[in-house]
Amino acid sequence: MPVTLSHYLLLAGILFAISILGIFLNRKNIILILMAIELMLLAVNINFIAFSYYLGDLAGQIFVFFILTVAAAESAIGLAIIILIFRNYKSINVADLNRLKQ
Amino acid sequence: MMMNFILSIAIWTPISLGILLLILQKNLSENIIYKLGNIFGFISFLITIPLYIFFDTTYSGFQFQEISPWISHFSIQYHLGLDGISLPLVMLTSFITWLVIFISSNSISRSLGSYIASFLILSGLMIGVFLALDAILYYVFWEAMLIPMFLLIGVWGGPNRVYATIKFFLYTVLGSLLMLVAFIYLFNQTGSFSIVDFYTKQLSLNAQVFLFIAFFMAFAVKIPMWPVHTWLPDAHVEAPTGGSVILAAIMLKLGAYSFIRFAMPIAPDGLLLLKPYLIAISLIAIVYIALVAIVQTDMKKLIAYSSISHMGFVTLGLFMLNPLGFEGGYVQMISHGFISAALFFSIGVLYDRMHTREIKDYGGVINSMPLFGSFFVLFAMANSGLPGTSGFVGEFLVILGAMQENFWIAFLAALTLIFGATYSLWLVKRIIFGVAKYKKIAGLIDLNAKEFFVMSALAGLTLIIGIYPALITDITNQSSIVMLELIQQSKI
Amino acid sequence: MMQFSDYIFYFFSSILILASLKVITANNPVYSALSLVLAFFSAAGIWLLLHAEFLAIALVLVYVGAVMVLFLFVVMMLDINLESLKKGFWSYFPFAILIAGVFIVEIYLVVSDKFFLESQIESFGTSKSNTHSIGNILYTDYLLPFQIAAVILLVAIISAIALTMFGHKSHKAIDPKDQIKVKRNDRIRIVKMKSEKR
Amino acid sequence: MTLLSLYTLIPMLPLLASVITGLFGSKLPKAFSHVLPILFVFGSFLLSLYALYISSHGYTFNETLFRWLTVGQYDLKIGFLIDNLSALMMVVVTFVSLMVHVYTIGYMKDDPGYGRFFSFISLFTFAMLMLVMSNNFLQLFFGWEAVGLVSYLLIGFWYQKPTAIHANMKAFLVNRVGDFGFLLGISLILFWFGSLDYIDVFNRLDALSEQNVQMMGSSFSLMTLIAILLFIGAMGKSAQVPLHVWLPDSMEGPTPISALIHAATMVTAGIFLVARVSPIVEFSETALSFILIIGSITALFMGLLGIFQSDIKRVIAYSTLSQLGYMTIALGVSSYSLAIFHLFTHAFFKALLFLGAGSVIIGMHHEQNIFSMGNLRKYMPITWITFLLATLALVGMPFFSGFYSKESIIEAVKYSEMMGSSFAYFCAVIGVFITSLYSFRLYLIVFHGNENWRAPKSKHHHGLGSLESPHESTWVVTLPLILLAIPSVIIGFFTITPILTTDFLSNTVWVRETHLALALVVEHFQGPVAMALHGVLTLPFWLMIFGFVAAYCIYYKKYNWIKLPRMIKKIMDEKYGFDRLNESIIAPLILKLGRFLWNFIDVKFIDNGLVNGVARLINSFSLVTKKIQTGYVSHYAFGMVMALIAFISYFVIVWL
Repeated sequence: MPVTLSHYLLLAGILFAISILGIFLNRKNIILILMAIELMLLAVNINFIAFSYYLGDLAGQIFVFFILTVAAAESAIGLAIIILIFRNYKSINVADLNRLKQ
Repeated sequence: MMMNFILSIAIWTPISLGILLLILQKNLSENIIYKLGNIFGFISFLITIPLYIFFDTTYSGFQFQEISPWISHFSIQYHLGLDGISLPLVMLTSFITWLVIFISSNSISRSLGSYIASFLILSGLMIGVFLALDAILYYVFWEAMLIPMFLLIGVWGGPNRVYATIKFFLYTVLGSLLMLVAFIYLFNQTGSFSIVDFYTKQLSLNAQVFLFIAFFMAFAVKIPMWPVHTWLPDAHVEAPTGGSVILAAIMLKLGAYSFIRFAMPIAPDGLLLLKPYLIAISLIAIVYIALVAIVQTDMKKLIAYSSISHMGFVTLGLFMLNPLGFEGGYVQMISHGFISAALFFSIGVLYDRMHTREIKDYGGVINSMPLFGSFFVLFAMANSGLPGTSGFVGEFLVILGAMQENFWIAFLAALTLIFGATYSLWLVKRIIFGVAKYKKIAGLIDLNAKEFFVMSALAGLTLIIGIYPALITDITNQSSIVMLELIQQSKI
Repeated sequence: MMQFSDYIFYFFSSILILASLKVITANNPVYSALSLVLAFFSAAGIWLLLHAEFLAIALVLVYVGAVMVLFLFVVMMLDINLESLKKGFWSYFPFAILIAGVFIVEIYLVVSDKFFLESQIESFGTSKSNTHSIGNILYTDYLLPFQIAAVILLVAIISAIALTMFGHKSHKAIDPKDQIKVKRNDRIRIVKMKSEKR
Repeated sequence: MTLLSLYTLIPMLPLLASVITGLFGSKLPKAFSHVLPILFVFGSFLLSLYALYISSHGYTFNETLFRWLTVGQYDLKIGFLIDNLSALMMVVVTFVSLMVHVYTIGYMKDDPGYGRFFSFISLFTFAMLMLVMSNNFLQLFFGWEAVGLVSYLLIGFWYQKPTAIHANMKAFLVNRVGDFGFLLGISLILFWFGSLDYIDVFNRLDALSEQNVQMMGSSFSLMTLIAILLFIGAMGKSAQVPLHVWLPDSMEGPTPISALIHAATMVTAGIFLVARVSPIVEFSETALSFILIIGSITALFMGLLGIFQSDIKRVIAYSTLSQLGYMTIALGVSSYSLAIFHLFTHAFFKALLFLGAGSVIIGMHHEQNIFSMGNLRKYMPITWITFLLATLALVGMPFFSGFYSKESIIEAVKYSEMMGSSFAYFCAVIGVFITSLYSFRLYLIVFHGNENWRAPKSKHHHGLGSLESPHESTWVVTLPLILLAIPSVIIGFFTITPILTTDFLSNTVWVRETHLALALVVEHFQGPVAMALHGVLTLPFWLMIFGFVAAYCIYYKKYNWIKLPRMIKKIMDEKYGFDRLNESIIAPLILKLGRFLWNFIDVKFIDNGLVNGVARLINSFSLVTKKIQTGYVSHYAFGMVMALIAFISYFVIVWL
């Protein structure tokens, strides 16, 4: 079957579904949640690039560029926070991070 | 030159003096603060006198107008104007505020300066509401007014003041938001926020009904009309004497005034459609609230309920849409301003001495306070609408107006003759007359000079208006005729 | 008719899906991170198919080279109790699978629409490279967002450093401010005692 | 000085006196408190005489004093209408008031509220004058309520007495019920006639006399409605059944005001009102019948109660009620001038009776129970004589003033063809017997018989000790008695001729040609002497004598041959149950209703239900939503995903 736009979109959808699945399954592991978020962003990026290609508009790629930037920043800060959390609680279990609630 | 800004002066003088007092109070002793506040209050009253002197009673439009652009993008203007309907209320405001400040030192011991300053600012804002001819300017004054009142009850109030203030605040804000919606709708229709433009705008019947209901929600709460009246007794009970006086004497009038200024002329056809319901609500207020007032055990609550009942007369008169009812409702507003102020002052006098408001804790006060007793009997009689006092004029005219509408409306309205007398006189009987019930009562000290002055000023005004009400009606006559014509024209 | 590039697409996509499945199911986060690297690599391959060369390279360099390595560092640096994290992994599994399945089916239903099947391609202007054309609009139309992105990155750097550095005493130097403010009484205390009897 | 300013002076003088005495009385010497009011009231008495002189020469004064207010097309004004009717009333009011002023010097001698009392009675004089001099309904209503106010203040004059402060509130409230009708009547008048001035209203009567109004689906004659509403006001002030309950209780006030307000002047305001609006009342047969029947009931049944009272003032109070009933009967048969005539004579002899009773009370040291008195004629000769004269006038002894007025009324009823007039005739005639019975009962018990105060007293008691004797009052008390006794005896003899034969009153009151009662009375009238001589032969005279004999036998000789059934005694003690109806049914009902509205609707429904209910609703809603906020990111993520799936599903289902 020749590859069309919908293939890319379906691929991105599957990737997105997998990362959602990942968040549910690994709901205690904050690092894995971060990774799953990276995967989600990747799925989105694939969508953008596919659209950009099929519609002949570079704006989609520009957007991916910015998303990459922000995602990099986000993971950097996220990891820093994880380190802090681990330093203070000796755990990265999401269930333990309920200080605000108490 | 001064004459061009006479209205601005009337608004901003008390506000700036109040702020000045707030700034100065840190370094001054209580006594000097009181004297200073008193002088400020008197100045604020004096500057409204030229309004009366230079007012042209033969001219029906707005006088001393001031217009300057404010937020030109939305064509919001700083637009003030005075007509016969606002003038007596402005005078009433500045006068009562002065009296309240004058007597403040009796009952307030904590941060007197801020207390007086609140009243000055409040008075300026209320005058602003009466003078504003631009909807947004009006709205700003209207909302800003809540703040000092909120503080007055919340800071200097009684033990349950937090509940009362929040109730007061929420009730009022709920209504006024709908009013803002109505203003914005009107802005979209007319492209201006000027009230004068609103008057001439043609609107569909549906729009008018919705506009009227929106205005009604805002103003009915303030008046307060049944069934949105329950904040008033609570607010009164918790408020300090001065707060109660201002609340009863002026703030309630703002609602009625706004009905005249906005709801009625802007949506006359909506008003006509809703008229039977409005009259029914007013009658409920008159009869039902009077019955409730009879069984109160707290003096202040009793007077508060009697206020609601009397305001029912105001609304009944206004919504009848005939000249007798309209003037009657208006005179009732002014008269109620004096009488309720006097009654709340009286309760304040008793409360300062006895620190209780329960009726059962009193009895035979006249034995030790004959002067006070005489005044109280006079005001109670005025409250029950005795001819020769101002309380009669309004009720009489409204009943006359009601008869033009329907016999049974007049019948129900006239029931107040009986019920009004019942609660007023029963109160007098239980508090004033009889043998001094407790030792403490026998040892009470009669009115001091300040209290005597305030009481006799109010008593004098009550009697003068009762004997010669043309003092007020001549001012309002032209404006009310024009207003009624405006209301009677269909705008569809 | 399938072309060669279609085969490449299917190849990379299957790797991508498998790798991402591995990411979420791996027992050890290190494996997860490594699988993520693999997923990114195959995604970059797919992007190349879509003529997004610059981004594909950037993804490999920035993500795989920097971010993922950072992940690996962190994962390996932290002494994580894997048992507790893995607890309850399977309890929601059927439900999660169901949801994912529903999601995928729905996405399929949506994207299999006729509209998406029309593979109309308009070239970006073949004369310039992809990098060139991106640079062209990035530095003209998107200059401001670009600068903002740069600032965001800067902020991220600073905040990452700030978060990990401060609030945590890692050195023994004395604050000069405290040194200056010190008083005699803080340092020395003169105690009066009665002389003891011998 | 114009006539207007002269007339303005008449009410203003007492007002001035009242204000000055009220404000400064406590700071000035005691003598000042009575000299000034007496002088001023005397001044207005003289001016009133002058007014009567002018109006009796046919000049009707009607001018506006000032404009009260202007509303729309209505101009409400204050002004004076001085015709024979009002001038006569003015003379009565100022004369009785003057007498009471003088009398008070003696009666209130030791009271701490001396100045206040004078201030009040002067104020009352002012209010009453405003009422009678008014030329419009507005001012009439002002005076009407103002006399009510002063009555309220004076009944409660001894504010430490619980019964007094109860009675004054009751008086005011019951009067308010009447005023309620009155005010509605006034507003109907303004609505239909467009003015409140008497003259304007009466001029427009013809056009509106056949007007009907729709009420509750049926139509009423406008005139009937207005007349009955106005009469309800009159019922309140003139204490007609069932609004009479306040008058006996009002005896808690000092005796001079009982004489002034509750016998001579204020209570007759209702009679005055109906006479004033006679042109309106005349147009409604229904209203006249209504008035007639109410009057008859009052005349007979209130008189009956007088027989069973033991308080000297209450006996006289019930007598007043009964006499007011006679006046109302006269109104009902359209003999307004006879009503005014009876009002006029009654004012003198009833004031005299009250003042005499007051003198007795002083003599007995504030003992009011007649069974503690007896044989007082020995000790208080002047009081005795004047009291006897007043009693004779009251019972209608020929040649005495009461005879002429009462006899004429009975005559008029006899000739009347009004619906209910036969009942009225029966009541009026029996009433004569009753009047005689209770009057002589009172007289005999108080002034003859045993000296009961000498009996040992069981409990703490004010009044005379058993060894003391009462003594005659001072001259300031007896002088008014004597001055009032003179008109009580002779005034009827001299005035009946002008009242009946000339148009002294008939140009102010208007009687329809079809109402013949008065005309027939006039036709049969042959001069006062002949009337008195003829009176001896009529049924009422013999009933009066019979009443005297009965009183003599029962209360003097103490022949106890009539045993009253227990039932009747109880009914009489309960005063037909009006008080019980008011105090244990109506008042508690209103209180209950008020409490219900307050507690259930205001507090429970609106406040707790709606206002706090909204608050509670928001609160409980947030409690529910709080549960959703677990704080676990995964739960939020789950929510997001579910929403996402829901949206996509929607899209898939709807658009595809």
